[in-house]
Amino acid sequence: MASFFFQQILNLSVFAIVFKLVAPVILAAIGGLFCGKVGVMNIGLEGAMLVSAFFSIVVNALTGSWMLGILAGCGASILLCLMLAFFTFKYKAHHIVTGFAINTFASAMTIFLLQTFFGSSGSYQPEGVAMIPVVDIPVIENIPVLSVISGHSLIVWIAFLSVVLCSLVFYKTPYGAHLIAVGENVQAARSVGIDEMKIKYSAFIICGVLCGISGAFLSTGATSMFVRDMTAGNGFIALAVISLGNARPYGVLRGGLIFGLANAVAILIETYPGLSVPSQFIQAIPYAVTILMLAVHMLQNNRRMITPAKG
Amino acid sequence: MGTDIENAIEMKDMYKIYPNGTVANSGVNFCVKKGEIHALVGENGAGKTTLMKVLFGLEEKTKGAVFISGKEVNFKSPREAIANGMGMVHQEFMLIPSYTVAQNIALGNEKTKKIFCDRKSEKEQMEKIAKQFGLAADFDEPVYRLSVGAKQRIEILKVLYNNAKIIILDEPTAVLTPQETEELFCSLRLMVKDGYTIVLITHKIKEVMDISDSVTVLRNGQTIQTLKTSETDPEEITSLMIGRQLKPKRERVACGGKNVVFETRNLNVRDKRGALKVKDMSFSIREGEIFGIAGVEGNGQSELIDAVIGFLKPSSGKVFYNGKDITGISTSDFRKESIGYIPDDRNLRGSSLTQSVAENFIICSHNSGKFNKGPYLNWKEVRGEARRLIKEYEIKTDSETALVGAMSGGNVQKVIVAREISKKPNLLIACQPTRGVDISSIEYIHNKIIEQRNEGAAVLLISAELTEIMGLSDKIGMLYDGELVAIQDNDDRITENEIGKYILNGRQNQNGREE
Amino acid sequence: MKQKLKNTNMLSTVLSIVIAVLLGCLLILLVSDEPLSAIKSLLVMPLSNAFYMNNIINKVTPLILVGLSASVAFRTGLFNMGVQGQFYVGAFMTAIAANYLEGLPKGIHIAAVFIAALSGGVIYAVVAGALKAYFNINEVVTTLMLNYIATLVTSGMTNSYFRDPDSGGVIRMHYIPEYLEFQEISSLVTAHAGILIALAMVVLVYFLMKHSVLGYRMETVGRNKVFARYGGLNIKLITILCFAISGGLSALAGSVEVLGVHRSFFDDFASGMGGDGLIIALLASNHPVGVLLISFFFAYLKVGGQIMQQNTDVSRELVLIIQVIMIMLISSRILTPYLNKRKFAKEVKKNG
Amino acid sequence: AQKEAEEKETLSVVLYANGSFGDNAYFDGNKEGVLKAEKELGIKVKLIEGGSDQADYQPAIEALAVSGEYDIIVTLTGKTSDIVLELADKYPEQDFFVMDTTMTEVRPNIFNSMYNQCEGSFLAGAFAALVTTNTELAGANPDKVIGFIGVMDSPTINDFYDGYEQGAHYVDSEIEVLKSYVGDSVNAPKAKELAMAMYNSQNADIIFNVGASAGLGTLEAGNEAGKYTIGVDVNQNGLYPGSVLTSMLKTSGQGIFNAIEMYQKGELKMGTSELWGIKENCISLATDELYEEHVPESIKEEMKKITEALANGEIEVKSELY
Ligand SMILES: Nc1ncnc2c1ncn2[C@@H]1O[C@H](COP(=O)(O)OP(=O)(O)OP(=O)(O)O)[C@@H](O)[C@H]1O
Ligand SMILES: Nc1ncnc2c1ncn2[C@@H]1O[C@H](COP(=O)(O)OP(=O)(O)OP(=O)(O)O)[C@@H](O)[C@H]1O
Ligand SMILES: [Mg+2]
Ligand SMILES: [Mg+2]
Repeated sequence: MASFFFQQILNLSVFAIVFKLVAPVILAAIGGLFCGKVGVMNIGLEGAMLVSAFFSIVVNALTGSWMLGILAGCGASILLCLMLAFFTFKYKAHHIVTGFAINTFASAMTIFLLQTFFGSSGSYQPEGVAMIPVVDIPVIENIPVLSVISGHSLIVWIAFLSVVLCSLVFYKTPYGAHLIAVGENVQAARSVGIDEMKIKYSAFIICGVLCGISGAFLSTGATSMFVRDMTAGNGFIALAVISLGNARPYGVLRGGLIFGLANAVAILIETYPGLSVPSQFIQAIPYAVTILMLAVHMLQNNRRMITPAKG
Repeated sequence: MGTDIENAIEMKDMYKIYPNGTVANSGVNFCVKKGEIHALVGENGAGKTTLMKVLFGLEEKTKGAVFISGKEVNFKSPREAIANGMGMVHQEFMLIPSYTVAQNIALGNEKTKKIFCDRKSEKEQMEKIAKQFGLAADFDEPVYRLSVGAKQRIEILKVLYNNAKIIILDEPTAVLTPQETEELFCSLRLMVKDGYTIVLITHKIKEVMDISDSVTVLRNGQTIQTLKTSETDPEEITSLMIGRQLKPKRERVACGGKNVVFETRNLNVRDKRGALKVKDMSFSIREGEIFGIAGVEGNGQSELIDAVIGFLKPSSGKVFYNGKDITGISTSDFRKESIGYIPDDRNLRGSSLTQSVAENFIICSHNSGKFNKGPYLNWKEVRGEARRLIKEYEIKTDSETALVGAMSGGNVQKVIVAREISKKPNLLIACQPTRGVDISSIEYIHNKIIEQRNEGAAVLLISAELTEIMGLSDKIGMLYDGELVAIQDNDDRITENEIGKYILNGRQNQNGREE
Repeated sequence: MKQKLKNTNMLSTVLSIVIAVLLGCLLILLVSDEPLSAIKSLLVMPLSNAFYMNNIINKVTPLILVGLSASVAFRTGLFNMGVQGQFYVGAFMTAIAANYLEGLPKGIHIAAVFIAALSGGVIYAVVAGALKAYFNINEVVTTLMLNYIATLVTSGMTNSYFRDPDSGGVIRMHYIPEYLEFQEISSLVTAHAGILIALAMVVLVYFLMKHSVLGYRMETVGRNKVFARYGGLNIKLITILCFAISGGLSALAGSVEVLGVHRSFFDDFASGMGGDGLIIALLASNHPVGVLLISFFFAYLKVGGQIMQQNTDVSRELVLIIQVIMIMLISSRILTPYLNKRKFAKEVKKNG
Repeated sequence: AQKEAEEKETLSVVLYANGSFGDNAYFDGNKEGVLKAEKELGIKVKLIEGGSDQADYQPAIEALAVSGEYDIIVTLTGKTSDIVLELADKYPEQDFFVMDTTMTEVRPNIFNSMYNQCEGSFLAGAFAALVTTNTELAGANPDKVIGFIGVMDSPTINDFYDGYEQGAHYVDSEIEVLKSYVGDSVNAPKAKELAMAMYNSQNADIIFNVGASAGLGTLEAGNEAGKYTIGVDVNQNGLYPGSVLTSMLKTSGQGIFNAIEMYQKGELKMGTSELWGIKENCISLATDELYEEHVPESIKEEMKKITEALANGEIEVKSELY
């Protein structure tokens, strides 16, 4: 068995799987991180991804352009996020409730539209979807080990880039300074003339963009189809990944990779010939690993005792 | 509108009604001349902070007119106020704990290079300002590590960095030692000389007399009078503020008790981050004795208390109560003893703002058998008792079911005092019991503490307010950097200045006079 | 004053429901060719005969229990998103105990079934509670993850180890012995007896929240943890107890569904239950009686939606849309300020 | 009375799907069948999507029975069989069709049929085995590895797998059969990743898709990897011509249609349970033009033989379900 896994890892297929599974999660998690920084645990990531998955493939099929598809997806996702922000900030609704409602809404709406316009309530596979391109890096794709980094979807790169950009924005720009300030002490931010609402809404717009890209990847990058509820919990996993990452950009990357790796290993275990463990148990591994890692992480944190108490 | 250009601020017939119906300002007139230090005084809830918040654009006025340098303005947000050269240091610190000093000062007004923050040139400017006004600061230190005095300086630096010319300071000295206050006043004087205008809110009449040019007194949301400081005296201001005479201070009677009620031996405590905050502390309190610990905040007071009440585990040493070793006791067990504890943070630790007065009263007693039968909690009894306490302690509230969050700070403090004293404790721990509380409430609380002492309770009093320490204590311990550097009886030989030297410099500089 | 505010809140909740239903009707008018019949199916038919009414009662039973479960946690300031997982664990344990402890005296067997279900749900919830209490791990995340695990593992166990060989292609256990099944309440009210358990729980939770020492403690922890700790409350214990009670109620819901409706454990047999529970609790402001009413309304809509789908051309998804509108209106209390303003104006007028 | 007689003349049928249409496979196949019956037999048809909440099925089906508006209530899969059994006793006047499951007992007012999916999967398995060992097909490698991706680890799906494995080993006992489950019926991206892993790192060159809506991801993976897949339930060959080489057809639409037609003529034997397989023409591989175009002659011939052998009982497929 050990040799089987070793072979798989040498084969590097693990990495290919990890990257592809993790890219949409990381994108959504970075989006959720922006909301988290202004004090909202965005349960609605799932819904935002779902509407984007739907609208991006519809527009993609209509126009034949993956870029327009992504834009449309982002548009829909932004609208949904703004709706959540509006009810949360303007009317002080509890964000967990509204987030839940947003998810229900997204699911019901996509099914409704699917039914109304494409006569099917389960899936939509249009002709001529322009898939989001894969980036082949000329020389590297032929070098044995280095070839891992070639041949991934553009979105995989955007996901990694989003982590770097997020870190830059948070820690190097005035906007980031304001964003974190609003989350940590609104009164203080307000007292120096920071427009709290502008910051909060903008965080949700950024979240919308990232979830938009993430959703578009599911329907026009990873696959070229829309299936009802195809986000299948990725948004919730993104929330866990934010926690795993200690609510920091590079932490999110690390958390995402941990989850992705657990998933990839689960997939490999499952395809291991002759194994007779119920498949459901194996599928539960990534979730158990997530909880375990959270516990380990918190233990470490407690030991380091660095977290300043939040007022 | 015809107003005097010479007036930096002019507010006419201001009204402010909060959404919940509280009338905070009802017809305030307020006028500050350019280049003066103008004191704004009044009891708790008189509407001082509200008036300033309206001025600064943090709250919207209900009615009235505001002029800055003769020009009518109507600030919708602090941003506009800041753009018009206003700056405000708030009653509570407005800092981001995880940010560095520099990040805090620059917040909202960052310099940029391309799209990124230009921290270097920001710092250059900060250093310049700091030097000019004698406000020392370590710009790379995260703010959560700073002492209260340093935080206060950061707040002022922040205002100056934002190019304010008119500066509002809301009770900046409440948490400072006399020496720190004097340093602050030096800086303020330098600023006035440079043409700045300053509004200073304070409860301390002495400071009004020391530094201000004019003083405006508010009472019940209305302007009572504006006076030239040079033409008035403390008595006049006090009587304008409260509109009646103070109750006489309760006499301290000698108590015969000799039993030691509370004692610490060689206590060492580390804070959550592992830093040693209380060092080898030993002291004891007898029945009928008030032991005052004087010290600048952040010198180990909170860790000492936290270790006693079970929020922190002492790393070594012992704590005794009535001869019983209670070292490392859990908070639940601690609260079962006959010990009253008035915490310094009344809004977070001392009360639950979104629960009713009655619910706040029973936090320690709900399971004592007085209000419950097994798992059943008898709310009728609870409410009856609450009504009794409200009457006895003169707490101003609609009813016992009103939320504590809807009460003024002084009254919240009274709720806590009532709860902790009504259990007739053997030991009363009082931390900053009168912070931010107005004169009449201060008197009330001081009287209650003395009453407890007179009845034989031991009292541990922790306060940054030297007058309070000196006014109440039988014995004074001087705390510096986690150490009790001196313990002295509170008699005529001791002066405020001397205590100040101990708690600012520790044992050094104390030629000869060791404990 | 407080009483008055409470009344406006109630009024705004009722108004929100009315508005949501009206908007739903508007939507029906837009999309349907037979709008009147659809609206009638949705709103009137559920009360038109005993069959549908009993249907409503059967549906409302688990909703009440999961709603109570979520509200107990919310009241303590905790988000138990794990209602779904605890529900499945409870249902699974019920079926296991029902099938594999046969032979015990009937009375003891019945007790054993409930004990198994409750302890399963309680232990499962306490995992999240303990992680929260001791490591301060966000309970929203852990309970969400635990839901996946519960769904998958109960499904895998049933399929691989406990499956009824006669189940055809379905993942389910043996049907439970007949004497364990809930009986119909009476010949007229043919709903199963689970509703009585649910109502008893409403009373019990009401007592817990409003008249008990633990309830006071839980609320205090929920309002201000620092204050609670200062007051000597054991926050870790209360957090864990709260999860235990909440998990127990969810598990009971699962148990009742198995004993009253499905008579066996099917894998992933009620995937929307957790979400419904959370939303019901929040819409009811965590008040047990509110939970009862909102659950009833949800069940009513579900049955109405089903009838509408059967009789007309409007799909059930419409009910979801009505629910979303309702959630948004109620949780944001959009109407409250208007109502307050009107009340204020009236009072001003009255007082001159 | 006349009016009543008139109404009785048009047969009215309701199809209650305990899930949702749009899977391009199983539920859609049944839907097509009843819609075809509506058109060609002039009957009245109502379609109902029951959704995923199992607590809804019983009351919903009972409500249909209570309404008395339908001559036949058609339900699908084993999740409804016990419910129908009970309702059949309670409403003896109501006729039920329970499709695609085996019932151990029936009632006089129930007609039950099961598609022999195991037999069909045997065909798929044999086909896959022939493909992976084939030398003419560009995408086939010499490794004897084939794949199977199911919705989830459940008896029905494993019945597919059993047949598939038997078929593959009938052709060549050395063939290795990889097996994975998506875990739910909607996660198409995951199904695709599973398939990709089988193709790229385990050298499978053909995969049998039994993945409901998510299975569409498997088919796409085959196309993208330049490898092969076998569709399921309905003819999926056209989705990716040349990559989806064939589909295992449960002619469920036809089955329903036939049953309704026979019922209308009064020829259907109620109170029976039937297993429909290759012999009954209800199970087959999709051998359309695309099949003709893309599948090598040698394989086609071999498949013909195997099909025949199955039809006349020379080969027996063992299923645990029936
Ligand atoms: N508040 C902050 N201000 C400025 N820079 C920061 C801040 N927090 C983090 N950084 C920097 O951002 C980068 C990425 O941070 P990140 O927290 O992901 O690092 P990490 O080592 O993975 O965290 P940890 O292991 O503590 O969870 C690091 O270089 C870190 O020093
Ligand atoms: N946000 C608010 N909402 C409702 N009422 C408020 C609010 N802020 C203050 N108040 C009330 O307005 C009145 C005036 O408060 P304000 O803070 O202006 O008093 P103050 O003079 O600054 O008192 P202190 O000396 O205690 O700071 C008080 O009764 C207070 O309870
Ligand atoms: Mg004030
Ligand atoms: Mg091969």
